[in-house]
Amino acid sequence: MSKSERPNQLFRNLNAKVASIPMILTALVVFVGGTAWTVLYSFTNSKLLPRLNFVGIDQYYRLWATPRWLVSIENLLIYGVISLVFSLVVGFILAALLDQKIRFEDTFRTIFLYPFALSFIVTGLVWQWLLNPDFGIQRVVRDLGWTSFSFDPLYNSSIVIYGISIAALWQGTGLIMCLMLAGLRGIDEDIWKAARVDGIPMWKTYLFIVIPMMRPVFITTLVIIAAGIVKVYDLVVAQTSGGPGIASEVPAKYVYDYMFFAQNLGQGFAASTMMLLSVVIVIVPWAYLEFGGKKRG
Amino acid sequence: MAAAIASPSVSIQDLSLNFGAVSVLQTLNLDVAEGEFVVLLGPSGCGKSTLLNCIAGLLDISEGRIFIKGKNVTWEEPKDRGIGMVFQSYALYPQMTVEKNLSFGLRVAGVPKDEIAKRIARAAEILQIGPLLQRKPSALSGGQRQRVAIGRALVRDVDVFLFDEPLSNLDAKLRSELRVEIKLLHRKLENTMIYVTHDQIEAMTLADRIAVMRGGVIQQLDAPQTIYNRPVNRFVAGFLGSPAMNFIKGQLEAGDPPVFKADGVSVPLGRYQFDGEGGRAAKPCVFGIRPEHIAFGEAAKAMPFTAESTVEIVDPMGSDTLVWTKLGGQILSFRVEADKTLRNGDAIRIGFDPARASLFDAETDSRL
Amino acid sequence: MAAAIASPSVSIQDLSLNFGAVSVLQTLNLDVAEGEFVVLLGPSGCGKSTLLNCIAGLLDISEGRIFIKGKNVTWEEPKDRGIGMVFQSYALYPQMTVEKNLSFGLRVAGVPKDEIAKRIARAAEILQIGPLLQRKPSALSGGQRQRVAIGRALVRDVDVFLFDEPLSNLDAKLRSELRVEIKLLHRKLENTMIYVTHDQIEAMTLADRIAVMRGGVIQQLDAPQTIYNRPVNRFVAGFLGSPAMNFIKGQLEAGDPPVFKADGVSVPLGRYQFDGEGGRAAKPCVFGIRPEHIAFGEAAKAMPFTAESTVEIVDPMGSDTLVWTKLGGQILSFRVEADKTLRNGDAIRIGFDPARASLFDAETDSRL
Amino acid sequence: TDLEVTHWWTSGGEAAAVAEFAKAFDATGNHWVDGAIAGSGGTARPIMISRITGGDPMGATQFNHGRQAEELVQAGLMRDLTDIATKGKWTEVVRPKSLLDSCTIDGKIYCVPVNIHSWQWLWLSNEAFQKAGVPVPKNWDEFVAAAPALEKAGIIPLAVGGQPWQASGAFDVLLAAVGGSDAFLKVYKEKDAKFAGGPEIAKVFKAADDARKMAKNTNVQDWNQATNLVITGKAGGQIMGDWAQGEFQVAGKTAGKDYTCLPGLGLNEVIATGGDAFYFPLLKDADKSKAQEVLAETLLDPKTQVAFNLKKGSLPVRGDVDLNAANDCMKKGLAILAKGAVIPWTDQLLSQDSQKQKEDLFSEFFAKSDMTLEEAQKRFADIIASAD
Amino acid sequence: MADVSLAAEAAAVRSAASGPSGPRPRHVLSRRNIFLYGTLIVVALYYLLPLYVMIVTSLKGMPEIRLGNIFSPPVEITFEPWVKAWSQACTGLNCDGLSRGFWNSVRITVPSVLLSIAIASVNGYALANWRFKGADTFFVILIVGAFIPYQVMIYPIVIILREIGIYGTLTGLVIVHSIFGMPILTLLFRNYFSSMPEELFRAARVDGAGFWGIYLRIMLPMSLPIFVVAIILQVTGIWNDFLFGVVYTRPDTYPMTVQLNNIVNSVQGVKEYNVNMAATILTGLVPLIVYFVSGKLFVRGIAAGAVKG
Ligand SMILES: Nc1ncnc2c1ncn2[C@@H]1O[C@H](COP(=O)(O)OP(=O)(O)OP(=O)(O)O)[C@@H](O)[C@H]1O
Ligand SMILES: Nc1ncnc2c1ncn2[C@@H]1O[C@H](COP(=O)(O)OP(=O)(O)OP(=O)(O)O)[C@@H](O)[C@H]1O
Ligand SMILES: [Mg+2]
Ligand SMILES: [Mg+2]
Repeated sequence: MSKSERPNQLFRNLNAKVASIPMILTALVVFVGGTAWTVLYSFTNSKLLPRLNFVGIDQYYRLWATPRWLVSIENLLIYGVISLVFSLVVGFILAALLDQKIRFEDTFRTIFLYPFALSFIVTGLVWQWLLNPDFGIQRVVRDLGWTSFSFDPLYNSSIVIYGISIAALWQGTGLIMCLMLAGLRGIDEDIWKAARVDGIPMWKTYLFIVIPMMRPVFITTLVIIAAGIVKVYDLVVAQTSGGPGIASEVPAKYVYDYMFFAQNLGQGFAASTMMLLSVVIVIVPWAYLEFGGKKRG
Repeated sequence: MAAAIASPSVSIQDLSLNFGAVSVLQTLNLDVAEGEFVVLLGPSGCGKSTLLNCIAGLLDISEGRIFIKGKNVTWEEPKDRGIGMVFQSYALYPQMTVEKNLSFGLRVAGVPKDEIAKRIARAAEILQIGPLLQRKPSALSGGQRQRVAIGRALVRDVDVFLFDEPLSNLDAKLRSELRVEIKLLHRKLENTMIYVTHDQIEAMTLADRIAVMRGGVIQQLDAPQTIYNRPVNRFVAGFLGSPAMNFIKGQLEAGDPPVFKADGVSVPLGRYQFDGEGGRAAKPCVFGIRPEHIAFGEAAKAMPFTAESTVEIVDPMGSDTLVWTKLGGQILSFRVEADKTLRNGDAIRIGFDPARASLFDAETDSRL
Repeated sequence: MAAAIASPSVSIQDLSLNFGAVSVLQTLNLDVAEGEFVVLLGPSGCGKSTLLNCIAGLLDISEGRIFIKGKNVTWEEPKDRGIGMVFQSYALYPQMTVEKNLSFGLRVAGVPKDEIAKRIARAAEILQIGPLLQRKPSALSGGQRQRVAIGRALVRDVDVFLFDEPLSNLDAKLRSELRVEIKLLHRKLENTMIYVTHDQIEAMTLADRIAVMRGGVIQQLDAPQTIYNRPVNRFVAGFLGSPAMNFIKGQLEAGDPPVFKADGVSVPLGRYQFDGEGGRAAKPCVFGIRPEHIAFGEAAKAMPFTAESTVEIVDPMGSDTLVWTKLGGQILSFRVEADKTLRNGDAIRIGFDPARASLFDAETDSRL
Repeated sequence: TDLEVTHWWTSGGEAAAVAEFAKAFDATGNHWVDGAIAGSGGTARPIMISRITGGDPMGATQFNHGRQAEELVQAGLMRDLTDIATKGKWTEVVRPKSLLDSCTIDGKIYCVPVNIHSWQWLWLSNEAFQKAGVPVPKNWDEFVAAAPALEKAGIIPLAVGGQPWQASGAFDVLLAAVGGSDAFLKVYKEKDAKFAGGPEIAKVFKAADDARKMAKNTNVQDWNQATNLVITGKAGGQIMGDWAQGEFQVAGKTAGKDYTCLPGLGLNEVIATGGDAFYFPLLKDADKSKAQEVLAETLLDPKTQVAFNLKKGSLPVRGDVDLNAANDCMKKGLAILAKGAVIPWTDQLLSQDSQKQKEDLFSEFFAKSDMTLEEAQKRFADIIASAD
Repeated sequence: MADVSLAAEAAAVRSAASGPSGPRPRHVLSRRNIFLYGTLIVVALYYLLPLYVMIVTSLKGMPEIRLGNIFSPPVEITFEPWVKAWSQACTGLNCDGLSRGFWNSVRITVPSVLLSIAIASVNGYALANWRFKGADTFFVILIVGAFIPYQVMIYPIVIILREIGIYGTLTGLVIVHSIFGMPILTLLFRNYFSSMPEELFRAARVDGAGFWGIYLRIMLPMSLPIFVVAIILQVTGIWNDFLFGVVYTRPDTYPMTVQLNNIVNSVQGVKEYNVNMAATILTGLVPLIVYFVSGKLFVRGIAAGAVKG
């Protein structure tokens, strides 16, 4: 009878647990540990080096009184919505087009993907040129005779964040497309057949059958895009350095600038704690719904 | 074969299909009349699903044409062919509930809400899936999934239904119930049905005509009783019927009446209906007789042909018992009622009416 | 239920399983003897596949214990349980050829190469999949996939085989061939088999014992003939047999002999074997008689009970014909040979032996 | 002995300048292992700091002298150079003295200043003014007056690139030029917030407003793109440090003929002594420590100084060297230096934190034409108030 | 038999009536194709425009760049910027261009990509198929970790590496890459594996395969497309990484991006745009080649036909 006891939970799926040790260590030591460390030091006035010299919530107080931080948050929201929507939509459409058993699929795929391989340090410069009203696209169009044409998104404070998104999409959608393509390739042929017999138009098949089936892929994509959005930095630096003025500043740049240029770690940590806090508030409940509970996601 | 149908609902002409080097269907012809129920029967891998897929327009054919309702649909999209289909692999939309699975095609077609609800309710009732409507396919058992797949075809209002083994995963009770439902449905809707099955009872009870296929070729297309009683060749004869037809190899001897001879037995064929005159010539042949056409004991005495034999094996099968014996040195089985008590080694008398037998050329395997 | 088996090969004790709120198996007990062949029968969705999955260790059970070969394997890994399994959904590895699919388990177990080749050759021969060995599952027909799935279990040398509807997608001919093969294999290997099927012939011919399930509970576990002839309740009676048993509602009247009465009919039950004494008390009950136990015409006259009736529907089914008539105002079907010519409206005489009938309490549905 | 030296001098001229150090150091029998990391200090500094705090320090490293390395010193990670300084009589040779002050913490010297970079220059395109038909201005005020003419000729009067440090630097230059050295020191050294919010500084903001208006059509980011506008005559002028001269040279322009340079904007001819310095992390290895000493001496060696600064385009930190090879503008600078008209630069006076806040403010100010002077000045005063 | 020929005759009569027959024709210029390829080509142009500018610029001399139109083709084609970028540009004193760090980059990228993908795919597999208590919690932490800006973690990681004593080594760097790749990759694999039919996993368990057996022999071959995506992500990320490469190693193992950064990022001094462009394209070539080669592994419908239902 004693054998009927559930065996020690620790040893069930032992292999899986052993295999997960790197993940567990990373999660606990690096992410939890690192985050705790960051949060702790955000209450200090650390400058160049982290020092435990507590100043309460001064850093936060200053943070929220800084116009640049407020602008950054606003920009992040705009940029986030734009790049989320467009990279998902464009990425998926491209993947769907490539999935039509077309010729030269490899070539097209590589073309859409190559920007991802190029460092943004320089491609940012190219986009800066292309969007420059004096010698970029605007000039070309004007030279063609349309003299009132105006297209200077990087040099106009009110739309600069949209301008930055143009290059962001150029660089990022290729990867999204690949992810989507991988997802599309996992779908059973018979489902397509069933939908064809049911008389469901192609786009509806994608929208109502295939996309929901690709839910896990979309979640992955969503997280990748969202993480990219929250961390966006290079893109802005390379194109506008946050300008004109502070019109295209973003939170990650604020963090970086204050940690390393301003040598005010405390302020940088406070800003990154705020970023993390908002991420946690959004992600944790969602992640538990998505990944916890049910047997299979 | 029946005469050509005047205005067939589905007409397949010289259809061929290859998967790369593998040729699956070969210049296949099939006419299905308006409102007819045709069952495709054939061994696993003979191309039944492939044929259905071709009719549905889901596979690009290599040659030939397909007409539905007199319209050449060879190059049409599946949705424009007016068909509904049940897939052997179900192909349910995994993320939709059962209800959504059923209603999706209708909603896309713009059928009004209450009409959809009505049709779903009806299908759910027929298929006994009412309580499952809100579940997703992954939370269903195999049979439940199959029923949903049938339901998805049923709710569609189309001229031609294609069913690929729709009942294979269901229990006998449900199967016979659904069989009746499908039959009734067919009577009511009067639509054309092409139905793949492995179950002979299904084939026999449902079909107006049965097409027996083998290796991508239709061997015989006829009414169930004809196929059962007058199979055109040995393959068809052997394929239908369970337990299978007994075959006894021997020699056809010309004469009046011609006689079938095998090791120690000679069966006069006066009552046998030959297929034309040519068949009467002497030649090696195979004599086929179904187990249920063999009488035993008292009943055997009344038969035109009788013989003595001994019981070799007794195989109870529930409602009846299969008894194995020998005739002409070759194995023979016949069916008796389950309560007849027979033992191995019992001496018995068997008999049959040669009119119910089938005679095949030993070389070409075709009916004599 | 049979007495506890001394050293069961598979023993399931108080097994319960829930999917969230849905309770699929409820305190289920099942002992399977060493080398026994147990068939699970039951309506679609009753939990047969779930039970197999629990035995295999693929689902975490909610309560209870599972022993295999006397060892508590409740928490063991599937691979440590010494089982082979055929899945209802085939579950072939899509990226491997048929051959690789078959050899995978053996290669994992480190069986020598030539031994693997031998076993595969044998399985391929039995299952007639020799020419398919180098194909991938996606290039196979439904039945071919199923055969590969069976082959994958066959090649393994294990004590317990779990088969989940292994023959459902095969044609009758192949099915009966494979049925024989499985039976032979079982005789030869003498391993324990637990086999889910919908096919009653399969169940009757293969099983040492049949477990009839319903809603996650085993209703009856007994030898096939017992289940068929003496079902413990109305569900089991109705579930087995095709065409299904006839049920006539009426009243049991005490007396010696007790009598069953329904609208205008009274059947003396002198020859009926009651389950204990309690059953003899007067109460509403249901009288069940199988179609094949109803005699007709001349034969009917010899029966202990006879009645006059008229033919309502005639349903030819190939080897026999099903005739529908009425008894006590309720529908009754019986089987006659296919060549008997009956027409709707014909007046006929039917009869049966009450000893072969089953009587159920109208309230509890259990056998009297 | 191998000694790894990290720095962020990677462009052509800078690298050539570093090569001079390396050559001199190698000549002492040691070996200079180059650890160049490009980008501004923002890229390089976290790397250097990580290396030092991660327990894998390099032999020597560049910082802007001033307050950047303060904490590393306080944490005891840097080497005290006082002995070497005393031996080399640095206090006497290094000029101006403020340079060494910034290396001194608690009376000990921790770094070796190697050059002086000054910000106070207005670079003007002679060609642009010719086109506009006005004479080349001699000071800021004339320049402002000439702006409308330039604009009419389709020329951007003042080029200010989009990077924040350019706007902020331009303001500081204006502060020293328009406000005067005292005002500059009062604001940045004494951090007198009240003064910063007061009327004198308001004048500076007025000038900054002029600059903002003149610069509003600049559509470039990088400072050298802005310089390029001046070189090609598309812009009238640019406020930029002495490193801009390199661009003119590469483009084959001659000072005086093609372009004009006005130190201190022609108003207040002072030079701010920003620049670079080398720090030496504390090493355990005795050999390397020895090599550090040698390197420190080499860096300040007169010959090395000349060779280095000529290539770098900056001014040497020693007064006792001979710089005949210097060009026009550089000589102007040297002369001012010799007069002692120097002020410390913001690097030395303000923490990086305050600097950054200032950058944010001025880049916003220059980009947003609707930001009022009052608001800008108020925020400026706030920054000064909280500055350290 | 007579009937058969009759039917055949009837068929022959009807087939004389014209109508489509045989395989569905594929019109090269069908509406669908025009739309499909049209869209693809237009989009491809948008993607290629910056590349065009980069290539054109990299083939011009500096004076031409200073004056000219960014779209105009080079008047005088020069490959000097390419040569310079590859073998002459200086990192401080070492003037051997990108070639200097190339092998370092390879030595960093190969093990980092392999290790990070190996760890993450195993994690994803364990999470999708072998769920154990608490696994989800760690996973959620990991996902949140994906949102932390790298820069914030620099110091804590320095401390950790210092404490284990692998600061400044290649091993340390490989571990750092694996750590930062882990959140996204684990998510990628977990979600992909969990969309695979569970029956396959069950069948393999019954077949006696253990944790690793199933992973290596069943899951891995079925998930080629997602491995391609992972490879694309990691090769690009690690090859182009600059921050970690320089913070966590020593100068003698600096990757080539350090040189790229040096060429591109000099704040004070002349910007050689042509060399910058050439250097960027050169640096991007390795990931590009990886994309193209691994793209072949995007096999169509791998799971098709595996399972019924
Ligand atoms: N994941 C699940 N969540 C909820 N319910 C489930 C799940 N899987 C199965 N079920 C339900 O459990 C019951 C038993 O399923 P099971 O697959 O064991 O049936 P079965 O007896 O094998 O039926 P069939 O003969 O149709 O294959 C069914 O009613 C099914 O709907
Ligand atoms: N994609 C493919 N490539 C090559 N051969 C294929 C492919 N699909 C099917 N086949 C082969 O074509 C033949 C016909 O297949 P089909 O699915 O039509 O058989 P079926 O009659 O439906 O059999 P079942 O009753 O077993 O479902 C089979 O022999 C099968 O192996
Ligand atoms: Mg099939
Ligand atoms: Mg099942």
